[in-house]
Amino acid sequence: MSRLGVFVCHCGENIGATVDVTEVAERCKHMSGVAHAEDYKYLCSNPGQNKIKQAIQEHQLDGVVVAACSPRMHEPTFRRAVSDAGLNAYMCEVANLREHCSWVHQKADSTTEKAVDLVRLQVEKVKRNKPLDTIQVPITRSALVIGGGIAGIQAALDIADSGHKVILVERSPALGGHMAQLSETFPTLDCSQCILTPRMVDVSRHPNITLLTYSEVEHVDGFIGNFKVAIRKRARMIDEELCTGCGECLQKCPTKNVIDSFNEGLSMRRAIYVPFAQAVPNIPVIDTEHCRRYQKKKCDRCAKACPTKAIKFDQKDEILNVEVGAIVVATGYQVMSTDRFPEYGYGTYPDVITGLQFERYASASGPTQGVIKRPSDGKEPETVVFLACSGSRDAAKGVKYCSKICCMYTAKHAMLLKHKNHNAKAYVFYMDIRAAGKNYDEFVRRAIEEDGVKYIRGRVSRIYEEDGKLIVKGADTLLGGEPVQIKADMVVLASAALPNHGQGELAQKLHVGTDPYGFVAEAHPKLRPVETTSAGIFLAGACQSPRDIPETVGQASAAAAKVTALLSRSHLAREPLVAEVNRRPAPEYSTCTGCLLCETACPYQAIGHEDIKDRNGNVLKTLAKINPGLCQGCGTCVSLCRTKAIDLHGYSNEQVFAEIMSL
Amino acid sequence: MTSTFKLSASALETLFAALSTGGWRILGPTETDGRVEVREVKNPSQVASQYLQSTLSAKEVAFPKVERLLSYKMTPGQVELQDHDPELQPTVLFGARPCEAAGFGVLDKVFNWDSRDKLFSARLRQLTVIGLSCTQADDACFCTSVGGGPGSTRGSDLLLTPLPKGGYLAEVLTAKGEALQALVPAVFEPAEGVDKEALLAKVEPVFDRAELTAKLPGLFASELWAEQSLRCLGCGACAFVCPTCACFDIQEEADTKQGQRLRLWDSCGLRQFTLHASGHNPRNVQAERWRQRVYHKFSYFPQRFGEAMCVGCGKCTRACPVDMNLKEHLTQASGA
Amino acid sequence: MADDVFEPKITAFVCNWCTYAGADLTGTSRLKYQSNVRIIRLPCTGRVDFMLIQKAFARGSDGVIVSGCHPNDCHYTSGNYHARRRWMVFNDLMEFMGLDMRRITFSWVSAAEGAKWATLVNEVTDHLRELGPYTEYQRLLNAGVA
Amino acid sequence: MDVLRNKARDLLAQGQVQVVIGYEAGTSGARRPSFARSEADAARLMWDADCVGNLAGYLTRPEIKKMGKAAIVANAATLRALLQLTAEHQLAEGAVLALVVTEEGAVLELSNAQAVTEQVATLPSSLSAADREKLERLMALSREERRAFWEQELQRCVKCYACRSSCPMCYCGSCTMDCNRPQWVPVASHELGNLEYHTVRAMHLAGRCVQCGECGRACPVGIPIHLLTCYAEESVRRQFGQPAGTSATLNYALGNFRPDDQESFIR
Repeated sequence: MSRLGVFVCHCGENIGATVDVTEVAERCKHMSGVAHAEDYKYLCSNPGQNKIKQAIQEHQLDGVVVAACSPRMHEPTFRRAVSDAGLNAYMCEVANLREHCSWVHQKADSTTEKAVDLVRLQVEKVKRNKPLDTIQVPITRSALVIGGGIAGIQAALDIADSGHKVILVERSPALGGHMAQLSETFPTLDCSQCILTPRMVDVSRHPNITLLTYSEVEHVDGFIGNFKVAIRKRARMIDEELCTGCGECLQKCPTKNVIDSFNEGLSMRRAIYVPFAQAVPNIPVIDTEHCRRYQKKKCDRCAKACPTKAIKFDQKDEILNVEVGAIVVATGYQVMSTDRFPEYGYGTYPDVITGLQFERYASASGPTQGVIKRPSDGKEPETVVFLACSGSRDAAKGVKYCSKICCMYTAKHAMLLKHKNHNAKAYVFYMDIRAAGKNYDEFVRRAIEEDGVKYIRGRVSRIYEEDGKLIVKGADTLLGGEPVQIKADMVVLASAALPNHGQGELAQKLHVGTDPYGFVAEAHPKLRPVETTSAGIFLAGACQSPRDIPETVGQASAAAAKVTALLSRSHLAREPLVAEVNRRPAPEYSTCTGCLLCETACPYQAIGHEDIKDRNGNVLKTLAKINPGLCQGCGTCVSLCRTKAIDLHGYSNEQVFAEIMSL
Repeated sequence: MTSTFKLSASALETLFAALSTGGWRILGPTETDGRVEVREVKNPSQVASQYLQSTLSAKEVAFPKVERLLSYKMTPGQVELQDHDPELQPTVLFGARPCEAAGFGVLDKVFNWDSRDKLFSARLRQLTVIGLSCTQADDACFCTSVGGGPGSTRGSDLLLTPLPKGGYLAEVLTAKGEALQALVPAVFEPAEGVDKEALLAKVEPVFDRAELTAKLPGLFASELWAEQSLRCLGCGACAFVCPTCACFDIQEEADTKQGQRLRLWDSCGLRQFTLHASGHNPRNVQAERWRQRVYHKFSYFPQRFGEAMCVGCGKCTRACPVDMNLKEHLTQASGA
Repeated sequence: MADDVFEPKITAFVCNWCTYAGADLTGTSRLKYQSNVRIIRLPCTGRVDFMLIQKAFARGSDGVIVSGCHPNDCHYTSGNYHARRRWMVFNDLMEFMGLDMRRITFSWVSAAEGAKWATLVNEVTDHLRELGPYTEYQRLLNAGVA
Repeated sequence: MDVLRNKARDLLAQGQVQVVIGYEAGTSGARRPSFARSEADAARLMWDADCVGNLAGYLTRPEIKKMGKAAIVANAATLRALLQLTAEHQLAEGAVLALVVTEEGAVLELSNAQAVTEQVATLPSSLSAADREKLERLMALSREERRAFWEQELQRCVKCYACRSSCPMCYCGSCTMDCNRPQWVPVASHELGNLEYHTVRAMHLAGRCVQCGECGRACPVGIPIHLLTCYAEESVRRQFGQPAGTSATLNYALGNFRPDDQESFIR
């Protein structure tokens, strides 16, 4: 027979005004197994918690039901109190009398009746609770960072600085991500490369960081503290040890017409290339899809030119198997390309470009050395129209969300144009100006007031070409929808930021959730913004949703802090609310039949199998086995199991059954 | 006390009408979709005419498949306990085959060998059995090997034997039978010179029950049982259709406020029947469970009560999904 | 509750992360709904064995609500998808067995849908009140016991 | 038939198998399971249109497993059950030799899952025309009529578990019905206990039932319970397109999902 204590909270007037709390406590005294029941004004307060602790001692209670606010609020508080009093923390359940009763019903007998029912439910449950111990999972004290943009760089540096080993995997041949492509950054207009390059160099020199560029995550197994990751290190065809980065090979390559993606297609590169001058690592890559050696089976000019014989044409992809305790996803974003906009010519007008392309023109290291030119004829444009919200906030044709960074960079672009060509005219079509952030609004005001950028509130309905000009037709909604027509030399689309290509596949490999747009989902939008739905996997930067550099860096440091906290211990304590396969005496061993139908149902691949063997090693029975480190306690396997061999601690069959039976 | 009469074909109508008027419940074999079941009937036309055996036995009448023994209610501080005392109606079981009728006697021995089983006895007390002799039999039948016969009077209060030209030969066998006769004395016409034996089905004895009983202790370790039971599925069909199987389980169905204790049919053929809480099962394989079934019926029970716990009705054989033929298996054992 | 109005008994099986939290939000938002429902908290709709629904009816529930995270929003990434499949078959089988499926409401209520929860409970309660007690099932509870 | 007997005799004589599970003449005129372990036993084996029982259930029994390697005279249902049992890790791949008697009277030896899979692929639908018609007739009824039908039928159940015992997929050593902590389903065969039992059984066979109808044949009181499991399996096939008993690789519809599974009842 249990000796349970029931503690009913008034929560001031919150529960007390609607539910007859004293009556509830009185009724609880008569429930079978209840040894003590009382009510109190605020149980979550220190005196309230002390009352619980005292009662546990005084009445030798072996289980506690706290009838108060939602367990999502104070369950940990009360479990701690119970544990302080010497009971197992999991011998405590919370009946939700506030959110599920007093706040949602009128004062009535039926409401008090419901409160009694809700307590009885938990009384019956807690009778079947079992003391549980936290699960200790050993931790591999190193981390993997996926993505070598500013988010990944910052996260890797912070983790490495705290003394843990980091493997930084970048898909492209060099670090830097989109930030390396940018010209100057808002709101300070400092040069992006100038502030980024030192960070990239720090990464390459950091003794705790293993940098794997031109590499991708192939497969992920395991769980928090114990991930096993296979990384495909793609063949660069260059021996990284031998290469000195002298660049001799680059000059000799006869293939010069490969579209340069770093320059957003605005220039051409060779088949052997370094993405940009300051690239880290400064080691070229042979693009075998375009290299004559691979396409036509001849040419070895680069190899001949190489003074250190670093070029290895027969290099193969390598699979590196690494073990890490934590993973940071920092895979960034991509922008919606111009061909997604039918009304702007479906990408057929060369002078309609994206913001990122504009960045490359404006960049001193870009294809035009910082002179803004237009793609069609290389002339410097006099009139440039910037279209904010190209594809963003457009449920019909684009994406529903605000891409967040466009307002600011559009102002910056217009400003840069004016700075580089004082006579140029800059027009910005916008829906709203979203410039919340330190010095952001000031920045936009500066563009308008000091640099004379013309802001027109309205959307552009159509762009077409006429006499070498782009005719931009729109309406000024501030002037009552008056039609506006601008003859422009160039149009820059602040096109929507999208999840990076390949992110869906990566999310699947990592078993992390994504939102409906495909961005990586955070564990909680407010309270756990840098954690994913999978324990031990964190996120940073625009892979979560579009964001600017300061926010990205801040978040990367936050993720790094989470990782550091995780890796600072040798073992991880996890909530023991996990599923387990039962054991029975021989000859049954378990009611599990080993059908393993549960295996595919587990969202975490936590179910494997084990053999029960006799002394001579003969297999007597094969059972499903649940890895408590991987199991997250969803219970999907439990409800699937025909022999009821799997049960879930904290929500066991007996507990749930008793709850139903108490109604 | 046997006295023999003749009943005309229409006499049953009169009897049924009188029973209904007298507040009796009449149960009889009915046939729907080829399935013969014992159900409540109002007049003889509802009774199945040409049938060999009902699938389930009539034992339900005295030993229901689910029966409440007691119930209780819990209120703060106390438990209110209530013995189950069903309101029983005087009942006539019409058309019980002689083997089935004999079954009640076997059950009575089990339920009442020392302390009397209140519920079973109460139900039996209310029961009057009108037996119906068999004019046909099938391969599964072996009543004559276990002390019965197609016209056996054992267990019947009134036994009817169909006459070739309609009507019945009626044997009033007990006081309960006499009470029936007293209800409609006019329809009981004198009968003389009817050769009952000639009217009955022929069921040849296939083994000697006493010899078998004597032999079984020596066969306990025989491979025979494992051989016979290889195809046995381990279900409870044989026991649940059996007129003499009396094993039951007691289950409590309860919640936080109330509960009831139920008596349910059980079967030694089921693995769980002997499963201990420790996980040990003294009858761990089907061979042992099959042997138990045979031994209980033909060794242990006869040693104790002097007769087999089997009436040779063959229901188990007919019900078995894999043709575990009791007659065949017993014949084998006799010859072993 | 007036004596002459039938008050249905409703059992709700909800997941901890969406519907339970959504029902919390109903409370925090002080939205009112009828008090007939009793919530049983489970980690995930994936944990909802169809036998739980069966048992709720066996306990005399007039209606059952099963609710969890919207597709794609499962805290455990796919528990609700598994649950959905199970319900699809269960629903179909129950139809075939002639059970009254108006008595079971499956729904997705997110942690942000406090108002939806209130509306859902009110609608289900009103509907069940209209349907009356689930006598068809409750008759079974003592049927077949001699 | 002689071809089968000879084949069985040879297999036993050469020690390729230690038991041939097949059919023999029963006492009631029907066929019953037979276990030939010697050359003499092989002469009892039979094959004809009456060999309808699904024998695959015997393969998972400890008594039979102890005998050694088994060959099984397999009709279509037995073959399907073989595949499903292999998929559910109850039979090791290649552990059983399936003997299929062709219409021409020849005996095919199917020694591995692939051979069985290919053979099954040539077979017509697993749901018999008669059962399909029964399902359709029931579905054409009103809900209340269906309820009345099943209520009438299920109240007759005595919970002898012949259905469970005869089902090749009910191999679980400890069934949900045997679970008493908690007692999910009442042990009693009262109406609630029966309804719950048969619902659970049908749900547990959804996506696993090979539609052999063995449970319906086994029922001593003649309840067409196989219609429940057959329907549950049909429901899975219709909604998810994953038929049981067609592959030795596990493809359990209720252990999988598609994000775009289409339902019409979730609010």
